[in-house]
Amino acid sequence: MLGSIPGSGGADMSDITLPQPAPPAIRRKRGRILGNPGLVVAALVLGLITLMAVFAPLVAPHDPYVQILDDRLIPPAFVDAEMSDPRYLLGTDNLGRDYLSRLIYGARISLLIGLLTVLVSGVIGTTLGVAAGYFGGRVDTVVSFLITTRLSLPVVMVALAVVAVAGGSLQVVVLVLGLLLWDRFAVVMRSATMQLRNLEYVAAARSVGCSTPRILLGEILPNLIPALVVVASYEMAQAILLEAALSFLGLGVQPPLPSWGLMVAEAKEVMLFDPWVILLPGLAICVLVLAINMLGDGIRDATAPEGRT
Amino acid sequence: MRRQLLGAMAIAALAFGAPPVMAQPAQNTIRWFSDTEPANLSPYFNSTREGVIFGFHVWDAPLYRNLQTGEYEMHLAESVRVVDDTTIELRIREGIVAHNGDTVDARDVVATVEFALNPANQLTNLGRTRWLSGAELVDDRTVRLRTPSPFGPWQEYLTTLLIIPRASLAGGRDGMGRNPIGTGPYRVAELSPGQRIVFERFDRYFGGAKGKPEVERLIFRRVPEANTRVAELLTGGVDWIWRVTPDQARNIQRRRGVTVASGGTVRFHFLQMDAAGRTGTEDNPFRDVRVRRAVNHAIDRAGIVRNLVGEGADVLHAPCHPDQFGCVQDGITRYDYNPARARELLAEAGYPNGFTVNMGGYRERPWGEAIIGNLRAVGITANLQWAQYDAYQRATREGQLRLAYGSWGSTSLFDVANSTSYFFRGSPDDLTRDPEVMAMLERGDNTTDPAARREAYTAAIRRITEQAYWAPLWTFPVTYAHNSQLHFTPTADEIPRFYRSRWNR
Amino acid sequence: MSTPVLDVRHLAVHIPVADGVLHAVRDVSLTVAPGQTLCVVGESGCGKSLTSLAVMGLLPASARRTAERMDFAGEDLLKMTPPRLRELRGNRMAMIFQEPMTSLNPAWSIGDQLTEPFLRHGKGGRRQATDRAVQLLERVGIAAAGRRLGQYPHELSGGLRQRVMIAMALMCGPDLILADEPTTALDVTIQAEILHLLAELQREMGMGLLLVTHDLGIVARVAHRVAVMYAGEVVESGPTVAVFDNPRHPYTRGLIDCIPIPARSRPGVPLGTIPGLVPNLVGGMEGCAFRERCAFATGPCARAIPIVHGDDGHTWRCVLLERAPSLLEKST
Amino acid sequence: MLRFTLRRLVLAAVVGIAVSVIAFMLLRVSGDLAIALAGEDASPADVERIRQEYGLNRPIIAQYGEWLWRALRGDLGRSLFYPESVANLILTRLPVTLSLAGMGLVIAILIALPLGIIAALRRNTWVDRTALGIAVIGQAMPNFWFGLLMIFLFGLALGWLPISGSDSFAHFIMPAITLGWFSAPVLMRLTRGGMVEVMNSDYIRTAHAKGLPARVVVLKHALRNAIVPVVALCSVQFGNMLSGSVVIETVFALQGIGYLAWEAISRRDFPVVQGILLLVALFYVVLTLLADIANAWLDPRIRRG
Repeated sequence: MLGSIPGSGGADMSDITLPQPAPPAIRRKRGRILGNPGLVVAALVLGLITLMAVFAPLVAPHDPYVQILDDRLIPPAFVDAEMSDPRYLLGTDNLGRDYLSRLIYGARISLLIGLLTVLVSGVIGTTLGVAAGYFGGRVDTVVSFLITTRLSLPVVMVALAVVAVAGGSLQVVVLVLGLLLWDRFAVVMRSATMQLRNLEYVAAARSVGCSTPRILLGEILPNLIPALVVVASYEMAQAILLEAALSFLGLGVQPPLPSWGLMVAEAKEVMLFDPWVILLPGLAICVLVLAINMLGDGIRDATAPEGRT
Repeated sequence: MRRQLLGAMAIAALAFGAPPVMAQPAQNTIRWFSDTEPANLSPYFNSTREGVIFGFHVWDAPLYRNLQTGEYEMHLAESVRVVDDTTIELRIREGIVAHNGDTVDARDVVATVEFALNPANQLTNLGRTRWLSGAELVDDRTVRLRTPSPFGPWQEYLTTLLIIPRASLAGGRDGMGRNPIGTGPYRVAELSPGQRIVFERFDRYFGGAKGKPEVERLIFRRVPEANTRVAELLTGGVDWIWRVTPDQARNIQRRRGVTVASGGTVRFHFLQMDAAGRTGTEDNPFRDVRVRRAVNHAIDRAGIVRNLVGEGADVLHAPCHPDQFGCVQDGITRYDYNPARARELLAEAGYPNGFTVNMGGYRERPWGEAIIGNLRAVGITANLQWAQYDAYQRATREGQLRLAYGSWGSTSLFDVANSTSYFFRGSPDDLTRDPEVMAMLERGDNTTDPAARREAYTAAIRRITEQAYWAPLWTFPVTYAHNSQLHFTPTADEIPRFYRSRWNR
Repeated sequence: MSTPVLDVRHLAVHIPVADGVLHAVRDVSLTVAPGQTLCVVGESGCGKSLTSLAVMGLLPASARRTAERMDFAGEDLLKMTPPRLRELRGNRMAMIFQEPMTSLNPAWSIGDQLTEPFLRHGKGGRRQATDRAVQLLERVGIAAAGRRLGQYPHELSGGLRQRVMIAMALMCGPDLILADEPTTALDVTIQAEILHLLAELQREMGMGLLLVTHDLGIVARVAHRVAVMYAGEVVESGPTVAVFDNPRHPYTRGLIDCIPIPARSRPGVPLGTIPGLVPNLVGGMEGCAFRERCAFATGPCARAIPIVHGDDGHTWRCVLLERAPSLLEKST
Repeated sequence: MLRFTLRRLVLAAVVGIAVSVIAFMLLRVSGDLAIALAGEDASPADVERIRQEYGLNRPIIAQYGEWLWRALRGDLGRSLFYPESVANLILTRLPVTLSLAGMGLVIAILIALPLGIIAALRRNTWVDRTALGIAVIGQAMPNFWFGLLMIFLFGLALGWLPISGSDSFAHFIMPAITLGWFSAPVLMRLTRGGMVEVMNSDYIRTAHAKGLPARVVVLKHALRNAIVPVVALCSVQFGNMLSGSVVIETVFALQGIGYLAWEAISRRDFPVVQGILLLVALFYVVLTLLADIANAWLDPRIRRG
């Protein structure tokens, strides 16, 4: 905005100066974050789920593993008041385990899978992407070949093959998903790095004699964080959905570990006549994935509106 | 009656809104769905349960087991004569015609056996002919079957030796797969894999022990998703389904026009413990009989059967199916559900606070989880290692699994030789390898005198249960659900006989 | 005098922005007579482009437009229904924009974009539309016009594209053309050609032309009347000759001093400059906005300034009684 | 253009080889094909005999070599379970998956395009947010869960739609919605972003200045430019739908490539798995090539460049 007008010669200026409000840039950015309701709601929901997951032992009314076969498939109050049991707020699953506790502990697994997968795929994807973007040339062709090969391997089919091989366990699922969901990281990081590399201040840093690692870590990486976070949120959502699909096909995390995906798969058996059993974990996944996606959208809009991925 | 919000809506809608399920299709047809479909229809190139059913409907075997009496009746064969310990002579019935019109006689029996024994044909289902070493033609209507050694259950195996017409055999694996030809009550009219398989009644069928079928057409379709099958039944999209879960059965029962029935099978579930120490001998708890007995006491078999396995299942006490010849039930050691006793035994054996072990499994996962829950209650933490059947089987056979939650259908053979002997005579599947038991079972398998066989098997089974080498769990029922107007009687060998069914007029 | 093609009285445009409301156009009154060229001139940011957009009704969604009167050939633009306004646009009144490089749709051919208004306003069939387009392209000086129809915007230079824009504006033979700095984006050599072309076409077709520009040289050569805008207001307007010979508003006088007029300015003598910047128009504004940069500013300038009417429609908005002396004469 | 396509084909070939090696190793390292062939209740002796007869005990490299040698000559080998060649098997199943993916894409477009345009025109209003919400929900739902619910609702409770199988057009409606809605958000966001950008451009103002009705301005002028990246993405999405149909085909009992792949993987029918993975890789390369061509054709600047 315009600065105030300097006093010019001639008549006295005391009563003629014009109002000059100029808000600092920071306040404007926070406005954009708070102004975006989606982001706020998403952050709240995600925070709530994370808290629930972390403090599961305190929050959960029962031990999620204890099964009382005679208390099978007791409906929650809001479905069928008569048959419901006050001890089980959200009823019990087909092995008589408290459904609310399993949902709470399930949050842990789903979040864990989401985060760990994103960690693995993030590291792989970013290193490849930045390397390709920064060095270009042969490195770039090799990485592009890797990306194309990865993209031509259908995610679900490969996940099925590997998990069918190694048997479903948390580590295997995370490793498989991690190795399958790095492509978007690589693509986004590569193009972002390329843009940054041509900017003057990177060239300046190189001319001053900074070592390549210092440039990568000091100059390039910090500027990639916004795009990285946005991609991370999408891939986390993707990982959670994929784990659910693997569990549905019987290859996800192993029982009795309560993961939401597994709970949907287990609820499939009784779906026709006790639909609430399949609704609850499905909705939980929906809410979590929605929150993560909206968080990603919000961060992208707040930090780099033009950097749409 | 339970009135869930959404469930209620569904049932209400079905009762009034949805199309009437019970209209019996105009033409005399039975539509039946199952979750798997044999890739190759030929009985020698698939080993799925559905393949066995097709086998009974499209082909015939020399003998036929009468389900009510358990006697072996003449079917393709007119008469059977035991020439000596290793030779059986069959006289084939007159006037047998194949679906393509060729006449079928002893020459086809020899051709079938020789085709099966020839490695070049790459059979995948060897169970039907494994017990034979050759076949000789005496004349057009007589054939002599050779066995490598005296074989006790030869009559039982003769009911599975399906005879393929010579012309069809010439087509080899793919020929037989694409254009299956047999002699049975139904011929394959349409075969579009993945879409549907249509069987039509074969009017020139000789009948024999199976009798003449009444229903004109059978339409089979694979629908992998259980709920989809039940949904199709309730909306009139199908006439007969099976493997309905107990929960679904309880709910379907209340629907008008649908009959739910449960039938037995020769399948049973069990926990195998590595008593032989194949997964290592030190710190292997299962080498101690007290630990094995503790496991038997820990599992609430009656509770799991009542709540999960469902109607038609019984608690199992011996390592064989009670209907099988030689599966003695008296004088064996039984273990009641007694977690306190289990903890005592574990403490005695030196595991006061239990131990951790990996448990392999490949089917009926909820029941596996229930077992894990029971074991956890007495301190044994079992981590379930779920896998495809072949990965599970390889792990047990290579001695990697210390605790295995297995299932065995003994290929629907009603003889202990194909269950107890299979698991306790030192084969790669034997996690016990008790020499005493192995000797007794061998004696039982290799005599043709039923009394001697029964005596040997009784001794073996008593020792196995006393040493608690296994934790026998329950028999495996199968629950059918079909249109009430369809007259269908469940069988005890997990093989529905559609050629015995008919629509009530 | 026949009814003016365009008659605007006290037009104002407010645009809400992050820090308040921007009063981009505060009080603009101007008229365009048929067959006449009115030039609106002023520094960038004085609201001249917004004025032309306001007339066409093409203001950004967030902008608010108020005016005492805004008539097009007697018809009130303010109360006009959107369908009626759309019938006028491109038909009776057309607009030529500043940026030729981006004003043509890259995805459609020149021919298609030219014939579109002709067909839309039902001036005739596809045959006549194409003929008209070729005829106008030749008229605006584009060689081998027939072949050009099949070409795409990215295949033409800036100058050629502006000529296409002019042809497009003339497709329906409008009564009024609003040209928003049509030559600013072009290099100098082509600027003169385009303007002479506009002037010729305007005389030839007897249209009204409202030419927005910041180049006084152009105004002198082409305009019949001129309106000088500063900080959202018309500070002086009237016949070109009167305003140039007898500027009554110090800002107009300052602008004229900046032009090297062959006869008057002597080599080596620095041209006049106006110190300071255009004021911030966010929030209210009292009195003469130019007072902080005006060498002759006095107390009354801070209060509302009446419009003074001289002869032959020459008006200005300043308290100075007589003709404002030229700073050049004063300083030497 | 030719050199560009040639380079892509070479890349495709190399990718195909890489994919087949990965798949081959994956499956052989996994369970035991001989046991899978022998099936449940088969004795170890039977399994060994099958291993012999099918030559499964030969070193992996030899088996891969044999497969590759025949594949290069166009013979993808025979399924170990089905009495058919892999090529024939895939060809009979392809139409189901193609129509499923095709209808899925149509539905994705029917959801994404209108929502994207409306969201762009009414930017940052409640309309924009709800449109984004509707699309994003599609991506948040586990597709099998949504499929089962649809069977429950439309198939069972209301009985409007057939529940399983792939005989008629109606059979594809629910599966296509499940598949399509999942890809809608990506398409919608791209359309919205594109439209927002285009609506602010000068040539749209020119279009308005020509007095064109809003419909023409939005659909002819604006969408025509914003659609270019969307078309490219559509072809990639079509590829995803092909490989993503495994779960959908299982739930709706559609006999397509997806279910064939799942079945082949679970019983180690490696020639079929190889065949399918090659097919998907081929599709991916072809579809990305199509995307580039579509891009060029749709955007005159590239076409005439």
